[in-house]
Amino acid sequence: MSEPLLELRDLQKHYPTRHGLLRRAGAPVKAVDGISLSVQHGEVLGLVGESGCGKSTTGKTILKLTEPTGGSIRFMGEDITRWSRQRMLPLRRQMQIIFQDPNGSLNPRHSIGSILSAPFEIHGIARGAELAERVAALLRMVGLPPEAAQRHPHEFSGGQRQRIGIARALALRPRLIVADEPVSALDVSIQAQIINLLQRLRAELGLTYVFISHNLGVISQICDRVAVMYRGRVVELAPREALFFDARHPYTRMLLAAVPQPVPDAPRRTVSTEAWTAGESALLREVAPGHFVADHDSPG
Amino acid sequence: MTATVAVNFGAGRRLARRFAGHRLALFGAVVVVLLCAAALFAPLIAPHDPVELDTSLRFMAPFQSATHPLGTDEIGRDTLSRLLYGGRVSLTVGLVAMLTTVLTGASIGVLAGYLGGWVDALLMRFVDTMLCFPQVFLLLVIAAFIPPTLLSMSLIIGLTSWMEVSRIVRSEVLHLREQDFILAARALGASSGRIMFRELLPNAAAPILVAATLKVASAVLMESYISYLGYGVQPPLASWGNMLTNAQGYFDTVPWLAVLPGVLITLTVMGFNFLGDGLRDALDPRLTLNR
Amino acid sequence: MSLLADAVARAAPAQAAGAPVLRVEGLGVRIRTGRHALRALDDVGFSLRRAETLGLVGESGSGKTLTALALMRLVETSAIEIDRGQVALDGVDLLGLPERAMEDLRGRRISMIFQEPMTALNPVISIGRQIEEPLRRHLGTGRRAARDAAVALLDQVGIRDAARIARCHPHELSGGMRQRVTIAIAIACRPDVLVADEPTTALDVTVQAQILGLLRDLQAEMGMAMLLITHDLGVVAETAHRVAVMYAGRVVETAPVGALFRRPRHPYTRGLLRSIPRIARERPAALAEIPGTVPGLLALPEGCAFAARCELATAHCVAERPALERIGPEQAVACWRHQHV
Amino acid sequence: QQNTDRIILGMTQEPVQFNPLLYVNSGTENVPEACMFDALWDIDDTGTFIPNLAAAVPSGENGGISSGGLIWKIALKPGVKWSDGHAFTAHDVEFTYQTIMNPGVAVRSRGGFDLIKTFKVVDDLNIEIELSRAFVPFLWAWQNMHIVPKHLLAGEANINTAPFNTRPVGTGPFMLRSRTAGSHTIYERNPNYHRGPSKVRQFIHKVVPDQLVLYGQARTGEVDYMALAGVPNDRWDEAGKIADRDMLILNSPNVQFIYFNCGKPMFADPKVRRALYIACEMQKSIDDVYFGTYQRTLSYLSPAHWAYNAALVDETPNPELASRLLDEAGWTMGPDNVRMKNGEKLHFTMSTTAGNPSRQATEALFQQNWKRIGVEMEIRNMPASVVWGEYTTRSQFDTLLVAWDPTVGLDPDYTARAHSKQIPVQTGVGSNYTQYANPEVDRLLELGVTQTATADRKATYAKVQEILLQEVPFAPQGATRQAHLKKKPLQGVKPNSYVTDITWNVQDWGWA
Amino acid sequence: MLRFIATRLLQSIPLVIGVSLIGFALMHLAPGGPLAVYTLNPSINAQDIERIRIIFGLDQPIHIQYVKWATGMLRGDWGNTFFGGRPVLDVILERVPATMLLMGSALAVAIVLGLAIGILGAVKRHSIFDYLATSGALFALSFPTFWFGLMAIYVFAVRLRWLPSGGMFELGEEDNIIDLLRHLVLPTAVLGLVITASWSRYARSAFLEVLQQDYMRTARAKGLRFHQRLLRHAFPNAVKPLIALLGVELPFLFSGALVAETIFGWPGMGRLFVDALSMKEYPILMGMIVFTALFVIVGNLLADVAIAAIDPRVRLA
Ligand SMILES: Nc1ncnc2c1ncn2[C@@H]1O[C@H](COP(=O)(O)OP(=O)(O)OP(=O)(O)O)[C@@H](O)[C@H]1O
Ligand SMILES: Nc1ncnc2c1ncn2[C@@H]1O[C@H](COP(=O)(O)OP(=O)(O)OP(=O)(O)O)[C@@H](O)[C@H]1O
Ligand SMILES: [Mg+2]
Ligand SMILES: [Mg+2]
Ligand code: NI
Repeated sequence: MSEPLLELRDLQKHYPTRHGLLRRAGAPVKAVDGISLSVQHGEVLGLVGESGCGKSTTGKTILKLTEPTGGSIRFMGEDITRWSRQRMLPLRRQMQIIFQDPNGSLNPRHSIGSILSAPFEIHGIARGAELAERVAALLRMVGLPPEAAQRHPHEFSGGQRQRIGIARALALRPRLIVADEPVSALDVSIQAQIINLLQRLRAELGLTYVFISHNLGVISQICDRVAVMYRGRVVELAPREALFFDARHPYTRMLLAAVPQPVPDAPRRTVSTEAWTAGESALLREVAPGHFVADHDSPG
Repeated sequence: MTATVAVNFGAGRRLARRFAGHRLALFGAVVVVLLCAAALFAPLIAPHDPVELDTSLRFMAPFQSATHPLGTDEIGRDTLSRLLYGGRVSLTVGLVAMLTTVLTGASIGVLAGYLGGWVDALLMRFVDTMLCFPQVFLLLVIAAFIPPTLLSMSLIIGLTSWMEVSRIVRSEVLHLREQDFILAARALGASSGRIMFRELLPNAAAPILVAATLKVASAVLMESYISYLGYGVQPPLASWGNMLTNAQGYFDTVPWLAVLPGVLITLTVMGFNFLGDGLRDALDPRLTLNR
Repeated sequence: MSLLADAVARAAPAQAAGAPVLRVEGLGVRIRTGRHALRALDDVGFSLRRAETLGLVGESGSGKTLTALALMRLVETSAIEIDRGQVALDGVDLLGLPERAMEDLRGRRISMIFQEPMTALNPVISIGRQIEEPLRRHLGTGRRAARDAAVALLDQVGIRDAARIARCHPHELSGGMRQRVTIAIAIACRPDVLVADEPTTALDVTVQAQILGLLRDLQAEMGMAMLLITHDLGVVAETAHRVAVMYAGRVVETAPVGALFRRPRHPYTRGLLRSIPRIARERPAALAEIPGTVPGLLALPEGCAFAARCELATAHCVAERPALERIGPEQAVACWRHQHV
Repeated sequence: QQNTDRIILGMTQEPVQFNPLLYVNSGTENVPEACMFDALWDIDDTGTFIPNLAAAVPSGENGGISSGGLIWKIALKPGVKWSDGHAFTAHDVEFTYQTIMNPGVAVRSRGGFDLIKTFKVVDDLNIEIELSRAFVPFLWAWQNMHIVPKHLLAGEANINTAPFNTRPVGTGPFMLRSRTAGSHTIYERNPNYHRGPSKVRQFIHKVVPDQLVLYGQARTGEVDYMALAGVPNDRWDEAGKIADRDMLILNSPNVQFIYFNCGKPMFADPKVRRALYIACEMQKSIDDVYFGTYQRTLSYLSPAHWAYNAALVDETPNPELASRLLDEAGWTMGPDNVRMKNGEKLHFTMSTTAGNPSRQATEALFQQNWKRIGVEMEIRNMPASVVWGEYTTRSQFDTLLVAWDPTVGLDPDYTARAHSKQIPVQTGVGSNYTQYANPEVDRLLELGVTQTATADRKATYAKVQEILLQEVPFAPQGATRQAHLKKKPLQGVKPNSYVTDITWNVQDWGWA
Repeated sequence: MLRFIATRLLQSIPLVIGVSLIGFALMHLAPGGPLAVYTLNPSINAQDIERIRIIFGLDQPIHIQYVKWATGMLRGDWGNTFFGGRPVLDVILERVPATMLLMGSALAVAIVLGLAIGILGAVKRHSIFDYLATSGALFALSFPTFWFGLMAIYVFAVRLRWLPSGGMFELGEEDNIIDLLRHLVLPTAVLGLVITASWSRYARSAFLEVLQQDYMRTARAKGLRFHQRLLRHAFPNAVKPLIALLGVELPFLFSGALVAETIFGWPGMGRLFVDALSMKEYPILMGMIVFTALFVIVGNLLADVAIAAIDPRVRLA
């Protein structure tokens, strides 16, 4: 196997907390607490898990949009953990992120046109008429009319904004895209279009995705391997099929059991309140080839 | 900035359209342009030489005589001509000082706010240093070293009054820089310069534009003050500010001497204010206009 | 308990067949952008009975959020205008109500969960206080009691360590946590009508199930009616009693949830159902999509807005816009060719 | 209801300190001086010296001054007490003299005192002074110098910073009660005043920094007496007509001049200076800029002065003659209507304190007058601390517009300003900033200070004035005047053109 | 937080040194000097001036003069004034109460009024009120303070005789609070007018910005009353730039306002400073600069702390 595109080793991100008028420091929030993963070229790694378990933080940390507090990140064979912002700049062309919050990640003062032309400008890829053409192409790609270029973010619906965020991340055709809930605000038909698009691009250009989603149907459609996170740690990591049909960790099983079915009168989901205790170490045990599970002490 | 194309991308035309749709902004633009034109073409319009005096005709009231439509001042100079010529000084000072203030203040504010750390500490301590000296002191001392020309005086005024702008801009940037769209720009590989000037500044535009308006007024008045202290325009050259100052003694007996230049300053400031408002509305797509 | 509530909730529509709590009729919204005005909502109508959930689904940008905001009377700015229609809450026309009276209703009798929880929360106010606010405003709850209630609400929406989170500020929360905070705010006063705009998009499925359960409990207890806007057809199938489908600013189909899933009558609805990704050992090379793109609101065609993408479209579809036609009890569709679907 | 217990005097400035030896500002620090201190003798409104701390004003007749004018014998008034009860003696006078000559004390001027060869205290009440040369204005020097108490100051290591400067004790009619910086100073009657207690219990010096506002307060009655800077020039008519108020017009010894820097080649030729002078519309400048409130004068003295040469004729304005003179001097009209000589334009600057609208107007008028005869003048005003600094004292200016007093009290002696040995850039002494040098004038000035007979002196100074008007190192414009406004019932105020302050006889002020 | 304050205070040591050094150098290098006052004195000649120059120590090289001044400062000796030889600290401190009173009340009035007008203007954007407030503010900013001051005195003191025309109190009424308040009215109003005008502009723009944010809509959806939304939701977000502004304006509490003080005969710091500047009273000027520096440091520190306290996203570095 060749060297992975991305390799995380014991990645940690702890947020300091401050409370009260004097802003005294409290115990840090361990948003990401020792994650080790690797992503191969052209692979789609799904990242699922409980809300607030640190998926977005992991995503942002991979791209060094927040500085990790521990561990290391290797990207394209280089350890970028300590790289300065300045040094990261050229590398940005190779790694992009689709933000979970489409609203906050679009500058409200800029038109969609200027938001979408930014990547081209920054990396000196296109200018003038070509730039306009490229922007129009991006818009078309995500199912928005070219006139959208002249409007501002607040004039769009949630899903439309999300598509603008996707278009922006795709603009540079980066090696790696961290897609944080890229399709959550889209209706299923457009969601299907976008997912097909992502898959097509992957096939054509060899893109690699870290795909964060709560929609397990989508995960199952697009991912090769899936990592399940729980409280800042990966509890299970497995190839798609193994994960969906041979889940080992109780949390994973619980998740799978809770997927809503688009069938009326289907039995109501029941959320198990069974508890288990996570093991102390972040170590994963390989239970089958490529199938890792964290230590746990569970009733099941 | 390197890529104005992007600014113009749709936004340019749209900005212009939004702006043109803003009646008040249009009004502001017209006022400013008219005043500037009047000052520029003063030699063609002015009925008299602005320094020509005839003490026997002093204190002529406005609208009394065809030769002196706006009357005469305390030594019989034609008020209209002085207002026209004075506009050259006052508008230059107002505009140049305002631009200097805003550019310096906004740049320093955004640099300090975004880069943070020691850059912030250094710049803000510099701001503090500047604030430690009352503006009059700075003005006088600097003016004493630099020969007072119109331009240098405007620059001096501008360079001694940007501190509040920088602090305000910094305070805005401090929370803006934590927002996702800044992260997004960083993720795209945007340089700090681009982030500061393309992403952050437009979001801090509102207070900057307010400051710009206020600075026009204060610069015009400040000019008269340094002239009063002997470092600015020398008599008998007119500026709106020094016309006001000279009229101080006659505020109750010959009020129009102060009112006329005061009204022109007000008009200028209003013009700039509405221009600024229009620009802000145009820059801020969320503020939709009322018709 | 949960099971009992469940049974009650599912039976609710039949029981309270009387006057709907909320009736929306012929709602229209116009948006001015620059020189143009576009019709963002046209003749939107539906009704909600006590303890009933109406699922509102539809294409992205079709006007679901706008509908929600319009009936809360939260859209009106100088650019956006509700120019026709009626929104009646228990027979009271909300659109004609003075603002002060409306303020008394919002958050108390009708409240809303916003689609984008990130920007919907005030960045400088602690989570706890933001939840306390409606309680203190409408129920006159005391400071301490409100604080406890806020923590309890956070707990209810599945937030671990609720007491600590209550002291946090929005930027310290993950997307899903913020979404749950907005839910807590919306249900704080146990409103009669809850307008939930994609309330669970950012939640993992277990929390989602928990939240939907909570909402159902509320319905059962209080008879709360819910307008549930969502893209997750699984959630719709599970939660909604009836469904309205929107396309390009109009309601194109309404039906009881079972009927809709069993036999969609509008080609767009059918397309939607086909596009759902499913968990299966074998996955399709590509998901089914509806070909073509949505027309811009500025350039809406004369006829049916969906015609250009519809495999069944005829010249008639292109020429004339179909009105919502009643095709059964509780069921209506706006399609000339609905028999062929 | 008028409070007759006190008098409120309004001024636009306030004293910065109370020690008469460290006096800085004329006009304001005269008030504490007059209220709290006494000189050996004063000069009254008729120009006669009247004894104060001295028993009599020394003169040739009473034997106080020796025949050669070198020995001065001064007897002091007996029984005078400092306001703290100490007796006033000749040692205080001696101490005052010694302090003036003390190099460590920032005494403004030693004018006259530096001529003292020996100072002898004969006994507690008698002093004998020997001068190194005869100096008639010596009387003026003492009139201007207030005596300070030895018993309080002798022990001070540094008189410049002594607490006395803020808590003064004098022999004067009032004692300091309180001072509120920037607002007012209250003086309380000295019950033991040696010339009899003053008529009011309190004398209050109030500071109203803005002249117009002060004028307003004089009108509303918030001040009883409006002194410095007086009624604004354009309001004299109005002020004169206010019921219940008297407007007093004070001739000050100040004369406003154009100073020509004779050291600059352009102004070396007296013809040029004269031409420039007579081209000016001097009377008009007074009438229209100063609203006629100044008095036209042709010399460095005000026309009211006893030594003023009434025979001088006013030649201004005469542009034709001015042009002719310039032609004669070789300044011929150049192409752009500016005169040239040897390829140089007749172009120079005029400076004065910035921010004085009347002076600016005067400058503008002269500028226009000169423009008509082909002279280009550029106004370059500066702050006081600059224009009166080295710019003036090192004779760096082209021309100045200044209003200055005569040099020694009201004596017509003008040595310091017009004698060629008094050019500071050349000799390091004097205040002849125009660098004017004329042997004849030198001779006359040296003669004038030795002449004891008034008629002789008058003739000498008349000649000086005549020469100066021909050669114009400084072109006189007008003698400045101030209008004060007082409440009618306020009595005892006596304008005195021989002193710079109105409060010289403050002990006599009182309510009718 | 406490560390932040400590760091800042540590940073301000070099600041004060730098400021005093710059101030000293600028003052002495600028043309003109304290001895110019004597030039106008008729009886003073060149030797006298030279003599006094030595007494004032102005004959020494600047760096020696600075070192002397600075070592004095370290010992707590602020020096003595040239003219009058009084301790600088006394001269300054006796003016402080008047300045604080006037500036404090003017700032307080202006902030409250300015905020109110600004908020109303933002809320009722493009209404008659908004236009009137805008024009009024711009008018107030376009005329110099002295003009308003003289007008106010002319109307209220000279013509109507409602209020005293200047000073801090009626002579003999030094302890009468009512009298003091009466004297405070006009200067506060005139000075407050200008500050109100600029505050109202800044406040309007800040609130316009905030009122359109999504969370304001959330607040509305909760059914909060208008004033509750304004005070609890908009205010803390909008007030940040205004706090920054306040931090910058705090030094005025010390340095006073020259023109208003002159017109109203208010015995404040502004007059002291300008008098000292025109007489080149270096010791007073230096003293005031050091004091101003302290106010600047405290003002901006407080502003930064306040902003961070209001907005949790702002990190104190
Ligand atoms: N201020 C505005 N100016 C112009 N167009 C607007 C504005 N606000 C909304 N729109 C348009 O109105 C339409 C309806 O938007 P709405 O937010 O209601 O969509 P939605 O159905 O909620 O979509 P989504 O599922 O993506 O959230 C969209 O096409 C959007 O572009
Ligand atoms: N700036 C911050 N300061 C403090 N804590 C934070 C901050 N950002 C995130 N957290 C905390 O870190 C944890 C992980 O957050 P993150 O956004 O990564 O979750 P997530 O897995 O993306 O969840 P979701 O699915 O809800 O979006 C949360 O508990 C959150 O409270
Ligand atoms: Mg997330
Ligand atoms: Mg929506
Ligand atoms: Ni640019």
